[in-house]
Amino acid sequence: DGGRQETTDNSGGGGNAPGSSGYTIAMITHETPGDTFWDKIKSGAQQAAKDEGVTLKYSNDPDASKQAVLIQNAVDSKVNGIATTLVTPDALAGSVKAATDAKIPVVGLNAGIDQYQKLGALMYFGSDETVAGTSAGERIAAAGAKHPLCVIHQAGSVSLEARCAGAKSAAPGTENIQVNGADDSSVTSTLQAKLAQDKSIDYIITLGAPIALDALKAKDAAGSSAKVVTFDLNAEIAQQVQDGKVEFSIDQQPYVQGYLAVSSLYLYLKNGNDIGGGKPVLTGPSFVDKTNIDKILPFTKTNTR
Amino acid sequence: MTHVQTSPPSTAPPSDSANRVTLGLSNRILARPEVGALVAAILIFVFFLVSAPAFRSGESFFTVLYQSSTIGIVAVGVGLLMIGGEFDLSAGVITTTAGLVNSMVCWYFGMNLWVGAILSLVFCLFIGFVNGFLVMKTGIPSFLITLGTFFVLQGANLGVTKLVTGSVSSADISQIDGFASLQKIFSSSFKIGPVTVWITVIWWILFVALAAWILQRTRTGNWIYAVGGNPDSARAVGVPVIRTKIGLFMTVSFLGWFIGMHTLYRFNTLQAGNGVGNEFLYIIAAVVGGTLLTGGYGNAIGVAIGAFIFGMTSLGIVYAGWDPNWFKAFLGVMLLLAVLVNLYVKRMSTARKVG
Amino acid sequence: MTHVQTSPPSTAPPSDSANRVTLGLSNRILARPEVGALVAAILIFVFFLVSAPAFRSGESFFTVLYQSSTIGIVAVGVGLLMIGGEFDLSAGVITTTAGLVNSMVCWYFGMNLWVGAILSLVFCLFIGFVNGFLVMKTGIPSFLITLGTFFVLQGANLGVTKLVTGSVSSADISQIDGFASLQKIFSSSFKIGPVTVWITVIWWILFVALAAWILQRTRTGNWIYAVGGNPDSARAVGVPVIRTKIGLFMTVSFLGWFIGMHTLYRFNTLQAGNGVGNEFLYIIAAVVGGTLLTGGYGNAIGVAIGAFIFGMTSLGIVYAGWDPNWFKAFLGVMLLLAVLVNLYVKRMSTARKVG
Amino acid sequence: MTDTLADHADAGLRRGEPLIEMTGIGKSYGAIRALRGINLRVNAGEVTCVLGDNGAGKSTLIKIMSGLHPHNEGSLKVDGKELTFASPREALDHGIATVYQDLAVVSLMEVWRNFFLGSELTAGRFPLAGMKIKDMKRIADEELRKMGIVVKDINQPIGTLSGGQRQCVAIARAVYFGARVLILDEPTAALGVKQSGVVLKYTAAARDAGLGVVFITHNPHHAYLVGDHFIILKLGGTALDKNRSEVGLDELTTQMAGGDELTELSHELGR
Amino acid sequence: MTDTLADHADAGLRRGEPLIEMTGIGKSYGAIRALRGINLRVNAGEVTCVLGDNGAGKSTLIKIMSGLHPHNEGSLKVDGKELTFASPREALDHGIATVYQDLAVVSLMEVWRNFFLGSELTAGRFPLAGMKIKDMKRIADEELRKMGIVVKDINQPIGTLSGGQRQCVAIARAVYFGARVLILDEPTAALGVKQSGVVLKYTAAARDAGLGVVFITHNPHHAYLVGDHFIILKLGGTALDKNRSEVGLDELTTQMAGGDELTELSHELGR
Ligand SMILES: Nc1ncnc2c1ncn2[C@@H]1O[C@H](COP(=O)(O)OP(=O)(O)OP(=O)(O)O)[C@@H](O)[C@H]1O
Ligand SMILES: Nc1ncnc2c1ncn2[C@@H]1O[C@H](COP(=O)(O)OP(=O)(O)OP(=O)(O)O)[C@@H](O)[C@H]1O
Ligand SMILES: [Mg+2]
Ligand SMILES: [Mg+2]
Repeated sequence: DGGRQETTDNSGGGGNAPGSSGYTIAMITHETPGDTFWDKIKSGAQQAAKDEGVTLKYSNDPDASKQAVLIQNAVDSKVNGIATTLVTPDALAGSVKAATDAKIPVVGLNAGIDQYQKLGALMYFGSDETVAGTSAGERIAAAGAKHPLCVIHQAGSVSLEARCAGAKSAAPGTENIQVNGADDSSVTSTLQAKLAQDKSIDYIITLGAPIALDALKAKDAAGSSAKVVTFDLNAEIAQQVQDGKVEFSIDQQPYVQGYLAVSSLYLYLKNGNDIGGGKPVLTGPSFVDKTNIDKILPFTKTNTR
Repeated sequence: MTHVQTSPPSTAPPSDSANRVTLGLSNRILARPEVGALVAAILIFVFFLVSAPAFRSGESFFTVLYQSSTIGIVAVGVGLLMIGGEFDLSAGVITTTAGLVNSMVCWYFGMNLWVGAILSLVFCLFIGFVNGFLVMKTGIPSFLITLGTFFVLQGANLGVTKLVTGSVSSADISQIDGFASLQKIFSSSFKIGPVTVWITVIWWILFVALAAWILQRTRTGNWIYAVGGNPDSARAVGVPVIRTKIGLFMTVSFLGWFIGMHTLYRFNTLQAGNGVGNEFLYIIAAVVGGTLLTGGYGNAIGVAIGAFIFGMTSLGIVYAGWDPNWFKAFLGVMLLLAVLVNLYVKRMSTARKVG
Repeated sequence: MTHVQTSPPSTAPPSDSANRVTLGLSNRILARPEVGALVAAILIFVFFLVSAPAFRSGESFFTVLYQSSTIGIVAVGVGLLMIGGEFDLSAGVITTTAGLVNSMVCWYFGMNLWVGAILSLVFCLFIGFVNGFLVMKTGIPSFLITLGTFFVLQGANLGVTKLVTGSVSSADISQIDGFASLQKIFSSSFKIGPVTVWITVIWWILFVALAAWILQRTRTGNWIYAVGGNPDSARAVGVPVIRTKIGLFMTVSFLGWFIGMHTLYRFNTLQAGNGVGNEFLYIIAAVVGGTLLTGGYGNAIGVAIGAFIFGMTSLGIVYAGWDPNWFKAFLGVMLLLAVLVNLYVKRMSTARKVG
Repeated sequence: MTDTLADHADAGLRRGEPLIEMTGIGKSYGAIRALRGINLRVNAGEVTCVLGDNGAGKSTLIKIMSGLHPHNEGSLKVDGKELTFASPREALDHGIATVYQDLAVVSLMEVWRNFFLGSELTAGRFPLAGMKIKDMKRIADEELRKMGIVVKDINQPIGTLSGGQRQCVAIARAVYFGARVLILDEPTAALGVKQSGVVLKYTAAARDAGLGVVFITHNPHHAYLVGDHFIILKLGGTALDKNRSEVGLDELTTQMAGGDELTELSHELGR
Repeated sequence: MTDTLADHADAGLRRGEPLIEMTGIGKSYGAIRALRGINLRVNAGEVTCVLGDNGAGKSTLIKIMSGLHPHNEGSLKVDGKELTFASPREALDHGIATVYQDLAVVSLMEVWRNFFLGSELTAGRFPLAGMKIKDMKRIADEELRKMGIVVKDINQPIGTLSGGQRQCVAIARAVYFGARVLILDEPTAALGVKQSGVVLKYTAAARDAGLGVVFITHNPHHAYLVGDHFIILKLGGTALDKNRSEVGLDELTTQMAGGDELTELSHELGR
């Protein structure tokens, strides 16, 4: 039956004792706690820390000013390196400067591709939210989308808005909607209401894997024939992609972002390496659809894709 | 004992006092605490009927009802608790805790889901008991105690889920034994013509009816009003204040468990971070429905109408297709209007003079 | 008038009552409302000193102070308001509104930032006034009125920012005239040795001192306690209840504006969705610091200590490097402990008998 | 009402038997010592009057008897068994009903609900069993009428009644539910002459029905009309403790007033 | 205290001049009509006693005079000018101070803060000006001692005082701040004999200092000791309205009690 499979844990691999390399690295993100996407960034970072014997200090706050204080925290703690998301580059500039002034190397991840160099970060790992949104928009527009619905599950979030803006730039008929991402029932009935209000909606773009599942339910309940596409992956969505219920998922490979951010700092500290050679390292967007899902599906079960 | 005077005291029982007035039927109806909320609900309903064409269908109405029921079921408990003079800020996360406990215990140990559901119920009741017990024993306001529980549960939801499943969402349980029967109870739906009726709506009506009965017609209801209105006086005349209040906390966590079961069996997996923020929706529903924040006054039907107003407004805005950026602003204005109408009706009912 | 008896009534003024007791110094200190919170703060401080090596530096201490000051400044106002018997749920979003108004007006119309700052101040005071006015005139609980304002401001922040800038964050204002001087006032910092001291910490101390003075030593303070403790009685003896309460709402929005200015001039841009949720941090700080949720009791220094406890706990967990998944759980436990210690100290102070 | 008294009185009461015995009772509120070394007996079929200045500790004394506050010192025997009441519920279960000075009513609740609060009439013992609402309303109305009080609407919140009307509800309730001991803390303070008379008659009727009555008042006339035993408290201690036979109205008045009396006062005021 | 009265009394008061005149005053609470057609004059240097059953409307009447509730019908003239008080503050500004039956104290606040609430002594008119706390504590303590009340600690929350002690604080406050009219709603209800005597003396002293006094009581003896004019209310209307010269203590008592009196009662009770 559907319970836990007694698998040997192959995601962890061997790994070193934490701190055996002598380095402490702080990772600071704008995660809203409990999001599967961020959980994968964290997993990647933890795996890298394990592989390289680094002590990892992870902290997060969605509020830019509090994130700035967390960076200050890391500086106070005299860590050896800092990896941070730069979703609100202007707001974080001061704290990043405090870090570089204290001779702590900083790398950017996930967001801030345009500004990371200006802020003084050494390297960058991630995709660009607007670019990701645009490529999603392009792809559905090419498939004939006239009136897509972009679902924002956290009001006022800069990165979510950027994705929708990108989609709209490629598919001009795109309309936004706000839902309460912390309540699946509410997401479902809100989408259901929207689909009933506007029957011309032909695509639903969700910005997180769990929301895509709710969108599928809403679509069924409303009797709509809209197609669902989503950002990010998890095991259930991968399954839906395989089953053809979800057209495709745009994966920016969060696990890689986390892993590389920590590894790059380790290599920089240990060996002076500069990954990307002064250019950002793009981890996405990569499309997961029927063509490649079979390869990817197993990895989603280990929480690494 | 033969000395007992059996004649009434010499002051003859006075007849009806001269300035005693009897209220007409219309006034007696208007004076009921839920009528204000009802009038507000009707106004908002008509408003959306006019301004949102998509709102004018049975399907839409039942979608609204479903949405209201998922808030309304817990709100009934929260309303009772607030009438009893206490808050529960952990009512939102406990729904997620309930689902997670059930889902993870069964997934991890390969148990039947029924066992997990019952374990989860016991656990939730225990949390409610702890809330109530701490509030009563320490004298610390419930706002603080349950804020603590809220944080602890929120953290534990995440931490434990991550430990058990390796990710921050629970595993799909739809293949585990017992799923079908539990889904029947907690999250099935049936069709009446084109309209889908969720079973939560039925449950909601049942819980509201039960709560209304308890409040108006039973001794327990009397005690709830008393412990909320004036706990010292209630204690002085022999009301078991501690028992009543702990019972109320446990009622809230029972209903939280119920909605947790619904969410779990409707969506099969749960995000460990969910549920946060809903505690305020429950409080909003209760207060919009005429419950006094300071306790001692309110009514189960009012709370149900409050939940309905909230559900209707939040979906009505979507049905009307208004700019989503302004969503919250519309919601705020609607809530204020609902409360103002409620107040206006109440004023009318006491100011109007009969005879 | 010559009839006036000038001798005191024949009952001779009694001497000190026989069972009158004088409290010793230690008891008088223990009885002060902020001492419990202080003891809790010290315990938590020592705890983190022991368990988080990174916590043991001047830099860390001042980062904690900075973090506490950004909560603490608004919390002072919220504390006063709560002593005065009301809530303000819009205190969190108004900080963002304040910054957005300043930033967008100046950016859009190319004005000097000083003009924008003053416009923003006027606007915030107006919001505070509207909150207070509606609460007093309609008799609807402030929880509901300010919940409405909260939603409206939250929606308007987003809607207007989208309209004006086309995105959900405001434009960078650091090149507009007046930036340097305003930044000096609201968000400069200076170094003492290796330690960075933010000016908000100084402002915080000033505001707390002012609030403490007002509460303990001025007529206004007396009125604040009275309108919170028993508004009917206060009104009956001639306290201007309406004026006092409206003033308190305006104080909160003034301090919200102040922190909004700090955020704007420290970070140059603002996200329209920020600030949501902070209203509860203010309330938590006030209540942990010994303010009564039902009004009429509390103290400015206690509120400051409450904010400090919150800031210290939330950063201390980070300094200690504990699993962030459990962050909220740790926070919850710490808060409960703080409140329990506070309570224990208070019990000690009243139970101990002298002489 | 007086018939009610007889109906509800415990049939096993024998005149003169001690119902409550306090020995060396003391009570402190934090640093404030409100009572010390109080000895008091409440006998069946007798009225014990407790008199004394404001703040002397009278209310504190009766709060101990009715289970509202536990005592710190001394022993409390009820029906010969030593105990400390954990709650007013326990006292009520011993048939001890009290009218508190600060009344113990819940302002927002209806008059009839207040009347039966804590002792509701239910159709069964099942927690969800309905209350006999019609009966409760009728009884509450009847009992109030017997005291000469007609509230405009038995369904109105008790907070909208006048001070004296609320007092009457509290008294009527205690009389109705008091089976063995009736404790009245300044019951006549807020009452008109007519209502005061009614309360005094009730007190007498309760005594005649065999109940033990504790009656607190500032009015020596009222006290002397019904009292069998008099105790005067002063600053938390006993200043006088005598039977009716040992003390006259004059001595009582002098003791209470410390020499002043109305007649004297009237000279002083020059009327 | 009596010296205080003279100190604080408005020097321009002339005995017999009307301070408050009510004509045809009526008041309804929602559907309940608590007062109708009341005529009443409060003259300088006279005590007007308002008597009546529980619920007759006495408190409602004085709440109109003191600005707590506006009246619905009739006219209210203060110093010859017709007005409706918008708030108790306005009444206080006209020198009208009131002791309310439900006291109007803030339980959580210290005794001295309650004493001066609404009329604080400040070092200046600036809103942040400090209060003269030492003076305020001293005065509050002195004024209470003059009434024979020693609170254990002037800094203790007033909620921890006994009922009578709280009453005394409210009375002392009104006497201290009342410059032209003093309104007392059942001031002696919760008081001991000694304290009642003190309050009656204050009433007389206020009258002698030229203040207009309105005195509500259920005790005809108390009323007759100080009253110059008597009004009996019944079910919201006036049942008797006479000067002292036109009515004797007996008639007053009979009217109030509806025939019952203590002596009669004492026969009935068989003592
Ligand atoms: N909860 C309390 N906390 C502290 N002190 C208290 C408390 N209750 C009463 N006291 C004090 O105990 C003393 C006795 O109070 P009590 O109420 O018993 O007096 P009383 O004799 O009933 O007076 P009265 O005739 O005015 O009602 C008073 O000095 C009072 O201030
Ligand atoms: N706020 C209110 N709402 C409704 N009815 C009220 C209110 N206040 C008083 N009443 C009613 O008005 C009538 C007069 O009340 P009031 O308090 O003036 O009586 P009173 O003469 O002072 O009585 P007592 O001697 O018992 O104090 C009563 O019937 C009372 O129930
Ligand atoms: Mg007493
Ligand atoms: Mg009255």
